[in-house]
Order: sequence, then C-alpha cells, then structure tokens
Amino acid sequence: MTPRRRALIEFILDNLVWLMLIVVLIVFSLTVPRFFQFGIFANIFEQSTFVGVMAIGLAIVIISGNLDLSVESTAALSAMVTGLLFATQGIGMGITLGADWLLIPVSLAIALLVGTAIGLINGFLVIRVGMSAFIVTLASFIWVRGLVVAISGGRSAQSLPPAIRVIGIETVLGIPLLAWISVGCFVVFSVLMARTPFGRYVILVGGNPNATFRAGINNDRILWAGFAIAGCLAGLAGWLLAIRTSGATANLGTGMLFNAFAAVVIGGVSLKGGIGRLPGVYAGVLLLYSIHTAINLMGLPAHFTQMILGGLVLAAVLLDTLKLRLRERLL
Amino acid sequence: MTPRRRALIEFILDNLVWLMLIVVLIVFSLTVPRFFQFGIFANIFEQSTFVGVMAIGLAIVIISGNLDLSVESTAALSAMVTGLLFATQGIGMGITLGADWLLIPVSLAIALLVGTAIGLINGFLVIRVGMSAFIVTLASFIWVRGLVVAISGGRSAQSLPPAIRVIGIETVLGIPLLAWISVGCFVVFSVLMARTPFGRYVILVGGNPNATFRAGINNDRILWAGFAIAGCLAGLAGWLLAIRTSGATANLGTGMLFNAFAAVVIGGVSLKGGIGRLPGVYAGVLLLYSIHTAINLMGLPAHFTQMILGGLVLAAVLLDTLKLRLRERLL
Amino acid sequence: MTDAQPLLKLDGIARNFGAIEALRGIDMHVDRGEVLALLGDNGAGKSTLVKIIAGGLRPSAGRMLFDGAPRDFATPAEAKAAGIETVYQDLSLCTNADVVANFFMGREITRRVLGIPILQERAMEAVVAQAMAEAGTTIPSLRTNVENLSGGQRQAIELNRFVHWGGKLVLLDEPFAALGVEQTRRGLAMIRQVAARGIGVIVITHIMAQAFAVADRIVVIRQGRVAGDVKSNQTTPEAVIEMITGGTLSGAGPDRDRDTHDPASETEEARQ
Amino acid sequence: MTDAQPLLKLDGIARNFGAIEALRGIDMHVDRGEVLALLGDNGAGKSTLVKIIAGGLRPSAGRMLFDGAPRDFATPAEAKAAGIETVYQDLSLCTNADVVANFFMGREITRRVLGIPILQERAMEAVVAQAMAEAGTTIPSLRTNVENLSGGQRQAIELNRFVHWGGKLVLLDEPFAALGVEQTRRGLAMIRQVAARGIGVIVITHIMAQAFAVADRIVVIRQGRVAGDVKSNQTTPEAVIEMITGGTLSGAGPDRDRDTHDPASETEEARQ
Amino acid sequence: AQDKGTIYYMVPTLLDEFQTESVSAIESFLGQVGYKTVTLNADNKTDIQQSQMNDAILLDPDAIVIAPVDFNALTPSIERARAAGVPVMIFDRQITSTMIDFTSVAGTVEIGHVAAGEIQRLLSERNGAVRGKVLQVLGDPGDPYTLDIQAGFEERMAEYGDVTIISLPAMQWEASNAGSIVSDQMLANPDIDLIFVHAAHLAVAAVAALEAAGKKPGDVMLVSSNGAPVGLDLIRQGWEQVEVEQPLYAQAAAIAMFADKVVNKQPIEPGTYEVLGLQSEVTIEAWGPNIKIPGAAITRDNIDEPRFWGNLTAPKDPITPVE
Ligand SMILES: Nc1ncnc2c1ncn2[C@@H]1O[C@H](COP(=O)(O)OP(=O)(O)OP(=O)(O)O)[C@@H](O)[C@H]1O
Ligand SMILES: Nc1ncnc2c1ncn2[C@@H]1O[C@H](COP(=O)(O)OP(=O)(O)OP(=O)(O)O)[C@@H](O)[C@H]1O
Ligand SMILES: [Mg+2]
Ligand SMILES: [Mg+2]
Repeated sequence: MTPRRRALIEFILDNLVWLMLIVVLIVFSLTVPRFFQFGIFANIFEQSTFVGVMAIGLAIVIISGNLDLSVESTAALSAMVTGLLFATQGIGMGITLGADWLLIPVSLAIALLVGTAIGLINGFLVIRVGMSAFIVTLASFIWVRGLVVAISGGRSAQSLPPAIRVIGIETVLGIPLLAWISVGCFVVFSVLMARTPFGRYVILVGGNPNATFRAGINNDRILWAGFAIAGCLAGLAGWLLAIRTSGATANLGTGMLFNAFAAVVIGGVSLKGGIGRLPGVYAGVLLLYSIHTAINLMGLPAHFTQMILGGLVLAAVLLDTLKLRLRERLL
Repeated sequence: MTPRRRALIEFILDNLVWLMLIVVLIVFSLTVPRFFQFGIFANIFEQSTFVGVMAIGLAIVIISGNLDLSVESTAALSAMVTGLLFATQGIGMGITLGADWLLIPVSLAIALLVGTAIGLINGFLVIRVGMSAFIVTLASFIWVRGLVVAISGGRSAQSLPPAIRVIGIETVLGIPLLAWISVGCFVVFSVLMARTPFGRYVILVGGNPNATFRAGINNDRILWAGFAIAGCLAGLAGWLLAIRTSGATANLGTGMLFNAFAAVVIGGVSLKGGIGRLPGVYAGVLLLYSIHTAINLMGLPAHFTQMILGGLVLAAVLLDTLKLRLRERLL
Repeated sequence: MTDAQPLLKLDGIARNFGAIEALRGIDMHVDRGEVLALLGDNGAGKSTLVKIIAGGLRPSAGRMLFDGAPRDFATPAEAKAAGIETVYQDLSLCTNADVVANFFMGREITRRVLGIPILQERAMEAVVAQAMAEAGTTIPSLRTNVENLSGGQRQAIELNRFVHWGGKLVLLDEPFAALGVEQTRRGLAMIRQVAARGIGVIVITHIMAQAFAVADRIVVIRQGRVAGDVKSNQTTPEAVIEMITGGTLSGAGPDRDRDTHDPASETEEARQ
Repeated sequence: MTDAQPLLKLDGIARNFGAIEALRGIDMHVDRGEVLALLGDNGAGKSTLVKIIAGGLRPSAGRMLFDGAPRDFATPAEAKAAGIETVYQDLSLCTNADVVANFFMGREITRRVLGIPILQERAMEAVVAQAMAEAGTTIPSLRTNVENLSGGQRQAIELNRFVHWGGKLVLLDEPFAALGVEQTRRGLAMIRQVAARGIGVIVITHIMAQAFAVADRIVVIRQGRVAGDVKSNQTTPEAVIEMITGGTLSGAGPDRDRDTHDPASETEEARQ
Repeated sequence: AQDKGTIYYMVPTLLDEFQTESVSAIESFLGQVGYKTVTLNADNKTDIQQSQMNDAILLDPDAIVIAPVDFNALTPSIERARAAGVPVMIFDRQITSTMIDFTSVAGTVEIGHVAAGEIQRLLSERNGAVRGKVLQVLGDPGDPYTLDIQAGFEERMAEYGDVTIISLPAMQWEASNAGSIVSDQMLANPDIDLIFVHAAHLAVAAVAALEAAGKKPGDVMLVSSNGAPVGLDLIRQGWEQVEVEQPLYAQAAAIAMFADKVVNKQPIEPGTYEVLGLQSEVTIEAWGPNIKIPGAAITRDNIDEPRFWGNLTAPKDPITPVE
C-alpha cells in the first residue's frame, strides 16, 4: 500500500462520521418525501443547537475521564430560572431592566452562572470528596430536576420579552441565529481542545491521571474546568431552550441526555476517557437530528417511533465502532 | 495499634453500610411518627424486593467491568409480557393452563426468558460487536421501553389470576414472601460470587481483562454470563413487579434504575469494575427503601420529594466514599 | 539438532502493524529441554514474537509448528492448552485481587459441594507461600492486593506461577527486569531445573551475563529479522552485542554532530 | 562530606501502609554533583522512598531537607518546582497520547496568539527526535501513541525527558530495566554528564555492574532501614550483595527442607 | 370518505391509556370526515414537540391537532404554524395564551371539581357527614395535568375542615410508587377512608397494595380520574367507587366535526352542539372558539354506557361535519 493511499484511508476513517452524515442526508433526501428542502435543513441545524451545545461540555468532561449525567437537568434549571425571572406570563416574574438591550446579557449571565454552579457542585463532590462521577451526576440528574419542579411548583413560565426572543427568531443567511451560536461554540471549543495546553491536558488526564499528576500537571484544575465547562454550556443550552420555547416548563429538555451521549459516542469520543475530538461530535449531533427529523417526516406508527429511534441510534454508534475494525483491516 | 483492634476496625469498615442501615433505622424510628412498627419494616423489606433483585444482576455486570442501564426497561418488558399473557382484564389475554399450579412456573419461565433475551442482546452488541456497554444499554433502556409501549399499545393489563397473585400476598413468619425471594436471591448469588471460580473470574475480568485473557480465562464467557444474569434477574424483578401491582402498565418501573445504581454504589461496588460484594448491595437497597418509606410517611410537600431523595441518596453514597479515607486515617 | 523434530519451529513469521513491520520473517526453532536466549535491541520485535507464539497476536504471514503439528493459536487459552506458558514483559496481573488469586488465575483449586465448585482458599494460600519462599521473595501478606506490591514482588508472582503448571514450552519475556540479585539467581537456577525436566524455554533479556549464564543457544533479532543464531559456548558477549546493534549504532555516540540531520527523516532511515 | 550543606538530607524518614512498615527510619544524604546508587532487595522500600522525596507520598515520620531548607512536598508538582525530576519504576506515560505529547507532558512549547497559548507541535517534535536519536532509541514514528511502543521504547521516553529539564536532583527508579545494551550504556554516560553539571542523582538498580559503573556512593536499604552506606570504590559487588540480602537469604536455598515450616508464619518472621 | 388532505396529530405521550386511545379515536373520526391523520408522539418532551411542530409546518398539512405536552409552552410553535397558514386545533389540554383556531377540552380543573363532589358524597354516605381522611395520590409533581386536578379538588374540599387530605406524589406516574405509598400509608394512617388517585393505572397498584394489606373491596373507598378501562374494571370488581371520566370520544368527535370549518378557515358559530349525544357548549373566548364537553362521574350504576371511552366501544354513528 502506498503511503498516499494509506493517508487517504486514514483521513476518511478519521472523518467517517461526516461521511455518514452526508450519506444519511442523501438517502433521506431521496427516500423521505419533502425531506429535501432548505427549511428542513435549517430545522435540523436549529434543533441540534441545544443538544449540540450541551454535547460539547459533555464531551470535554468525558475526555477528561469523568462523566456528567446532569447536563440535561442543568439545562432545564437554567431554562427555568430564565423563564421564571424574565417571562411575563405563567409563573414568570417578568423582571424588566432599565434598558431592553440589557436583557440578553443579564439573562445569559444568570443562566451561565446557574449552569456553572451545578457543574461546580458536581466537581466538588467528585474531585474534592472523591465520589464516583457517575453516581454524583446521576444524583444531580435527579435533584436538579427536582429543584426545577420545586422552584416552578410544576408550572410553566411563558412569553419571554421580544428583546430576548430575537435570538430565537432572527436568521442569518437564512439559517437561524440559534444554529450559528452552536457552530460558534463548536469552533471555539474545538480550537481550545486541539491547539492549547488545556486541551492537551484534558486528553492526558483522561488517559492516565497518575502520569499527569506525577508530571506536575494540576489534575484537579483540569477536572474542575471540565465540570465547570459542562455546567456552563448546559446553562447556555438551557438559556437557548428557554428562548426557543419562549419560557420554560418543569419537564423541559427531558430525554436530551440520551441524545447528547449518543452524539458524543457517534462523534468518536471514548467513554473511557482520553480519546475524542469535537468536530466529530458536531457531526454526531447533526446526524442524530437528521434521523429525528426524518422520523417526524415519515409518519411512522407512533407506537413504534421510540423503538425505531433507539435502533437507528444504535446503528449509528455501530458504524463508529466498526471504524476500528476497518482501520485494522485496511491499514 | 494492636492487631486485634485493627481487625475490629477493618471489620467495621468492611460492613459500614450495615452500620449505616442500623443507624438510619434507629434515627427514623425516633423521629418519624409511626415509623417504628413491624408492618413498616415488613414494607421496607417488600418494597426493596424489586430493586434488590435487579441490583444483584447490575452489581455483577458492574463488577465484571461493564454496565447495564437497561435493567429497568427489561423489568418493565418482562412485567408487561407477564401481564399481557396472564392478566384477565385490560389488554391481558388471560391465558389459562391446564392446571393452576402450572401458572407460576410457566409465567416465571417466560419472564426470565424475556429478561435473559434482552441481556443477551446487550451482551452481543458489547462483547461480539465491541460497542461500549454504556451506550448499548442506554439505547436498550430506550428501545426496550419503546417495545413495552409497542406491545401494550400504551394500555395496561390488570388482574393476574389468584394462582399467581399468591406470591404477592402470602407472608412467611409475618414477612412477605416477596421479601424472602429477594433474600434468597442475595444468598445464592453472594455464595456464587464469593466462593466459586465464576465469582472470582468476574472480579478478575473486571480488574484487568487483558491479564485474564492471557491467563486463558474465557473473558467473553464471563461477560456474557454477566449480561445474561443481569437480564434474567431484571426479568425476575419484572415478574415480581407484575405480581405486586397485579398487572402491568407501560411506564411500570420508571425510576428504578436510579435506585438500583444508588444501591449498588452505596453497597460498595466500584463503578470502575473489579470491586464489590453482594451482601453490601443488599444493605444498600434496604437503606434506600428505608429512606423512601420515611419520605412517604413524613408527608413532605410533593414538590420537594425528588430533591430530598436525591440529596439523601448522595449523603448515603458519601458515607461509603468516606470509608476509604477513614481506612487510611485509622489503619 | 534440527534432525530430530524440534519442539517449536517458526517458519517465516511476519507481523506488521499498519505501516510498521515489526517482524519481517523469523525462522527459528527450540528443542525440548533447551534454553534459548532471545536477544535484540529495543523495538527489535522480541515481545511481538512472544505474543505470536503465545496466541495473543496473529502473525501476518508465516507458519508455526509446535510439538510436531502445525498450529495457529487464536487465543492464549489455546496456546496454554497446548502446553505453552508465558510470562509477559508488561505484567499481566489483576491489581484489584490478592496474591493468591493472581497466582492461581484460571487454575484455582476447587472442591465440589453439591456439584458446585467451591474455592479452596487455604490450600491455595499454602501453595503460594511455598512458591514465594522458594523464590526468595518476601511478601508482607498474601492477602494484600497486588496493587500494593513493589515491582519486584509483582514480577515474582508472575515468574513463579509458571513453574507450577509445567507445560512443554515456557516463554519468559524479560522476567528478571525488576527482580533483586538473589531472586534473579534463583530464577536462573529455576530455569535450568525446568529445562532439565525436558521443557523448552525461551528467555528474553538485555543482560548478557544472564543470557550466557542460562542459555544453551542465543538467537538475535534485529529489526524484525534473525541476525544470529549461535550456541552460547561458541560466542562471546561482545560478539553478541555486535549482532544486536548491527554495528550501526556503535558509531553513533551522543556526541556526534547531528545538526546536519533532519530528525524526522532520520527515524525513517533507521527503520528501513 | 557532611560538613558542606548536602543537596538532600533525609532524617528518620518512615512510612507505613496500615500494618506494613515499608520504611522504618531512613537517614541519608546526597550531595550536589554526586551519583548515589540506592540498592536493596525487592520490597526493601526503595520506590517508597523515591515517591516520598518526589512528593507523591507523605512520610509517616521524619524530616527532609532539600537545598538547605526543610521541605514537605504535598504533590509532585511542588517537588518539581523545587527542582526534583523523577523517573518512576512503574512508568507514568499516557498511552493514549503520542510520543511528543508524553515527552513534553506539562512543559509544552507554546506561542501566544491573541493572548492564548498555542501548542508548537513542530518545534516539540524536533526536540523529541533529537533526544531519542541521542539515546540510541529508534521509534517508528513520534506521532504513534505510546500504547503501540515496546517496553524499552517507553522507558526511553521517560528516561530521556528528565535530561531536558535539568533541575537540581534527579531520581531514577530502575531506569534501565527495559533498555537494550547500547541504550543502557548511553543512559549511564548521560547520568555522569548530568552529575558533571552539578546535579545530584539517585539511581536505583538491581544490577551491580550498573551501580558500580555509575555511582560515587552506594546506599543499601534492607527491610526499610539503611543497611550500608559506602563509597563505591571502597567496596565490592560481593560485599554489597551481602548487605542487600543481610546474609539471611543466602542460606535459604530452594532445596532446603520446608515441610516443617508453616508458610504463613514464615512470611511473618521474614518481615520482622 | 373522500380524501380531503392530511392532518397532523401531536400526541404528548403514549405511556397513558387516555392518550393512546385518543390516537385511535382521532385517526378514526378524522378519517370518517375525509382526512388522513399522521400522529407524532412527543414522549412527554416539550422540545421534541416543538421540533415536530416545526417539521410538520414545512409539510403543508391542512391542519394540526395538538395535545400540548405543556399547556402553554407550545405557544411559539403554534404561532409559527398559524403564521405559516396552518390552522391549529387544541385537543384535551387548554392553551389560553395565544389565538387558537379551535379548542376541544374537558378541563382538568373541572375533573378535580367533579371528583371533589363525588368524594363529598361518598364520605357523607360512610361517615354521616363530609369528614374523614383522604389519601390523594398525585401523578408526577412536574406535570401540570395532575397539579390542575389537585387544585380543582382541593379548591372544592377547602370548606370541609373535617376532611384530612394527605397528598403524596407517585413519581413519574409510576404504578409501583403508588402501591408503595398506599401500603406505607395504610400502616401510618390505618383510618384512611378513601383514596383518590389521579390516574386509573395508579388505582390498579393501589388495589394490589390494599389486597396485600388484607383489605376487602369497599373497606377503603377508591376514586380515580381519567376513566381508563382498568378503572372501569375496578368498579365492576367493587374495589373502586367512582371514576371521573374525561369524555375522550366526544372531545375527539368535536375535533372531527369542526375540522372542515377550521381547515377552510370558516367562522365557527357559538352555541350548543350535540357531540355524540352530549350537549356541548361552543363559546368564543379570548383565545378563539372553544368547545367544552362535560366530564362525567362513572359509578356502578352507569358504568356500561358506551359513551365512556373506558369501555373501548367507539361510537357506531358516523361523525358528520358541522355545516
Ligand atoms: N500494537 C502495535 N501497534 C503498532 N506498532 C507496534 C505495536 N506493537 C509493537 N509495535 C512496534 O513493533 C516494534 C517491535 O515491538 P516489540 O514490543 O516486539 O519490541 P521488543 O523487541 O520487545 O522491544 P523491547 O526490548 O523494548 O521490549 C516496535 O517498533 C513497536 O513500536
Ligand atoms: N500502597 C501500599 N500499600 C501497602 N503496602 C505497600 C504499598 N506500597 C508499597 N507497599 C509495601 O512496601 C514495601 C516496599 O515497597 P517498595 O515498592 O518501596 O519496594 P522496592 O524496594 O521498590 O522493591 P522493588 O525492588 O521490588 O521495586 C513492600 O513490601 C510493599 O509491598
Ligand atoms: Mg519487549
Ligand atoms: Mg521499586
């Protein structure tokens, strides 16, 4: 095998998930009626925003060797806080600030703070107290959702002021602003992970924390940062979700966790830690929401959609798994 | 420190979760009105049966280095199959067999088969195909629940024949038969894990599968067995659940997964694999359901129960974590 | 010596990992009761060869005859069943289990109670205690987990368990790397005893003194090929070192001028 | 030699793990520019001592003076900041990362772009390529993950990175255990060069030849206590071995009668 | 029936019998008036339902029928659909914060009211006056549906100080949670007169728990809401006294009856209409035309009436569109 041929195969295998995405989009366009239209693609983009933003943080925590099962509930909490404070109907308190333009930065800051706070609580229990990340964040998944129910009394807040809603309504180049936000996040965090010492340390700590500890790297700082970023981005996802919903409900975001994990795994991140790159995760998110959208359009019997979705996601993960075998076979 | 003193401390630390259970029961008895009565203790026993049986299988899979997030849905499926076939009302088909005494063994066998089948599907994808257990079983969690919805059409089955219901109603020495069944399972599987080569291999494979592979142990067989046992016991849990609720609904068992994981961790099983013993897991289950029962009796505002539950479970897990520090400090 | 049927015969064994050719066609054999020292530079391919013989890796090409029959082991379990015992360079112990569990891994002593095999912990502990004492290794408690043991204590467990299982061929990949002086001496003596029982032994080491102390014959691997195969009493350590380095390295001292080299292409060359 | 302020002075360092007393009071010192060989049987406590000096473990008792001041390192990072470089016996590499990332772990070459530090991969790769060439270790590609490297290649990465960071004291725990003949020769030469720069070196090995080739002084640890401290040119390998084993083991050959022993109590005795 | 086009039905979940039966009822009734129905299940997830709305809008359906996961959170999506020219009908769960083309609900607060009336009757029949102890088993406390029933129930019970109400949530509407609550409370408060559960499938587990506690039918009274088949069975067995039913068939039939008007954007006249034999009131509210169909209390006496969806005998008479 020539080195050039090998390099080509390497490249394709490294970006297999993008290839899958393209193939899937073509297949759906050809087989699902009305799938092939600009609006549908814009929808896929937009719908993948929330899980996309969440999946970035999740991927970073996972690469660092931990796990965060609470991102979904964290997003719900930050959405509920946003709705509670700024929505004008339902349980919304409809807080107004001096100037309308202040609404976006202030509400965003609050949402990010809420998310980061949950991330730091998780971090504290895992890093300082030494509990297993799985159980800590599973408990957070429960109690943070419980907190959402508690602060909302199970009710919903509606009608965010237009000054905030603009984020959910505007489009740029025909693509919703929401989608651009997730693209922006992916670009920033991809650079952070691939080109800076921080990103390098996340990978190394995820691979062998004992080695990095001995090498004088402050493991704890990296792990703290991972949880904080996961929480913060979950907070961002929640803020965006509240804007899109124009308020918040007690069960907002339920089920996103599965999608976030599926995207992360489809995108090639190893749940064992130490392995993964963010651009693949974005492809994973897009792939997932293409499937969701196609299922919506196909009009399958409703009782079977959940099974079919589970099966298709498994198939997508499977392809990623086969990558390893292919590499062994081909190279 | 004298060797005798050290041995005593070792013993206490090894059985810390039992100590916690006793302390918690005493505290609840003193503070929660009407907690201290035989019936309540019998209730705790009975209510912990389902998650208890499930947790045995879960613990074995986890000790072997894998994970099974699907046990809850698997139990629901086996409960639904039991209800569908043998219940007489709702969607129940009310199948009758020649003799009444046949109902219990036949329905039990079917339930166990259903559970084992799901376990084997998980096993196939993880062991043969090489996918990550987390994502495979997360997907199963989704699609198996979807299957429950599909086969039930969202309806419920109701009224199992008395010949089966006897399991849920009889008591032995004042303690419900259901509780005895879970005690029996714990005894059998504890012996299996602690005294037989199989149990030894589960621990070794969970610790370093490469070493056991090189030592000529058939890793795959151990891992298969783990998934099969987890599925089979989830099937048993589902059968018992169907008997207890005298039928099955599409959402039966929702939320048990969290309890099962919490019990396993409180019981001292490491989610990294290779570490854990079953008697501790049983103590964990009992501890958890003591908390549940106390919450049921305390009449807390409904909106806060979820938060409180999450917090208490964290506290229980925390104590288990502190064990390690105590050991270092004391010994 | 090749007239009689050898115990193990390798015929053009090759193995590549992607672009890397770790083994490029190895021909060699081992007789019954013979101790063969397998020598070679770092990265020469010794451990890869051991893993192939032990069933842990499949060769990309080549044939292997063992005990008279062509064999192609799919797993270490198969090789073990055929009578091949292996001590790996990267130790293969379960650090979460105690010394006894590791020593008996996969070969536990059991007694059937109601048809169920029950582990006999006391019997196993006695065996391990004796083996460790014979090897000269002190381990505070046989019930501590291996993660708490020193490097040499770990290696001692792995090195000593093979003696108990006998077999027909023993592969030892740098078995003394972490052992103390006395433990190494006893280990070398043990190898000779094992060979005297008619078992073939392949031992890998980087210490010439050990190779010459124990081996009947020395095979040198350089860059995935056999670079020498001599009786140990017909050669000298210096000659063997010359075979190992191929003379190429001895001229390349750390003080030579390397500013004129492009480091990337240099590693390329060195591999060719 | 203790008149001048030594680089490192240990004073009654002890450490126990539960019931196990790994170190029972170690007194020793290292001077600047001195190479000290730390010898001892398996399980004597050498690695435990190294970890204490390197900040990875806290002593149960005892004092440590480094560079004139009393120190109590809470983490390896602190020890590193103080100028202590360590090569551990159980390698500490991230096998999921490539050679370059491992070599520079924690000390990456970066350039600020818009205030953000950006990794300079090419510059780092060039440095690693040169270091490996000087050490005589061939690695197929510096971009392969460490998990694909042979035992010796891994050790070479770990051994050679310390030279680049200098520091004041270097701790080497069996650094040659997996290295080839030529690589070991160069490693020994490198230690002498490092010492010549005024850096103190503690090297642990089980091979007498290596100890005598490189060390100015030899300290022997037996069962957690210093059993000897001699200049290497005033002793012989035989005498040192006698110190290591304490004469207790040499009478206990594998052929002695042990049926009269209770194995469990025997290990107890041996520890006392 | 002729083929008039496609209507999307957004069902909030299929984990509950009411919703499940609503799918077959709506699909069949809309079919009778000439529409093909595609059902999308949101699995109780607001954001999923929003996405489904967004996707469905792009498919140019003739109308969308939605039973919102959350009562008001779907407002932006509904506005978006109507802006795109797709009329929207609300089924079962009221939205009041935006204009809707047609709303067909029974009212969840009203279910609570009906239950309160029945429970007052049962208590006074047993205790001679409206007094005693009631265990209220809620659904998931994060679900507005159960909160509305609770609000309606407690509003009407407020004036009876002699009634103690103990409320506990069955997390995630899970049946065995309800069973545990009942068995624990039967020990803590053995004098409970009546158990009010917010869904019939919870009643099943409650009965199983009572049975295990050695109770006989009637020892502890049981009231449940939503009128699912399992609830009717429990009444027939004597375990349950009252099931407050949501008029599922009538609600669905109303949707079908007014579908033509909605699709063709014709005005809907207020007034009284007969829907499957029930006199139902159409009013023009702030949020558009609204038909309110009275729920009913099912007892032993009227249990066999086919209009109760729990009997699962869909009405035979064909639906005729409103002219
Ligand atoms: N899984 C793998 N993937 C890629 N390359 C590998 C793999 N395993 C081994 N190699 C390469 O094959 C070559 C031979 O490795 P091997 O471990 O056999 O060397 P060795 O002779 O045992 O060396 P040492 O004396 O250092 O132990 C090395 O260059 C190594 O990098
Ligand atoms: N974490 C631990 N817990 C319990 N015992 C330990 C622990 N670490 C080391 N020990 C024990 O302390 C003693 C000294 O171990 P150490 O690793 O220092 O030995 P060493 O001199 O480096 O031996 P070797 O030459 O085999 O590397 C050993 O008996 C070991 O079992
Ligand atoms: Mg090797
Ligand atoms: Mg050591």
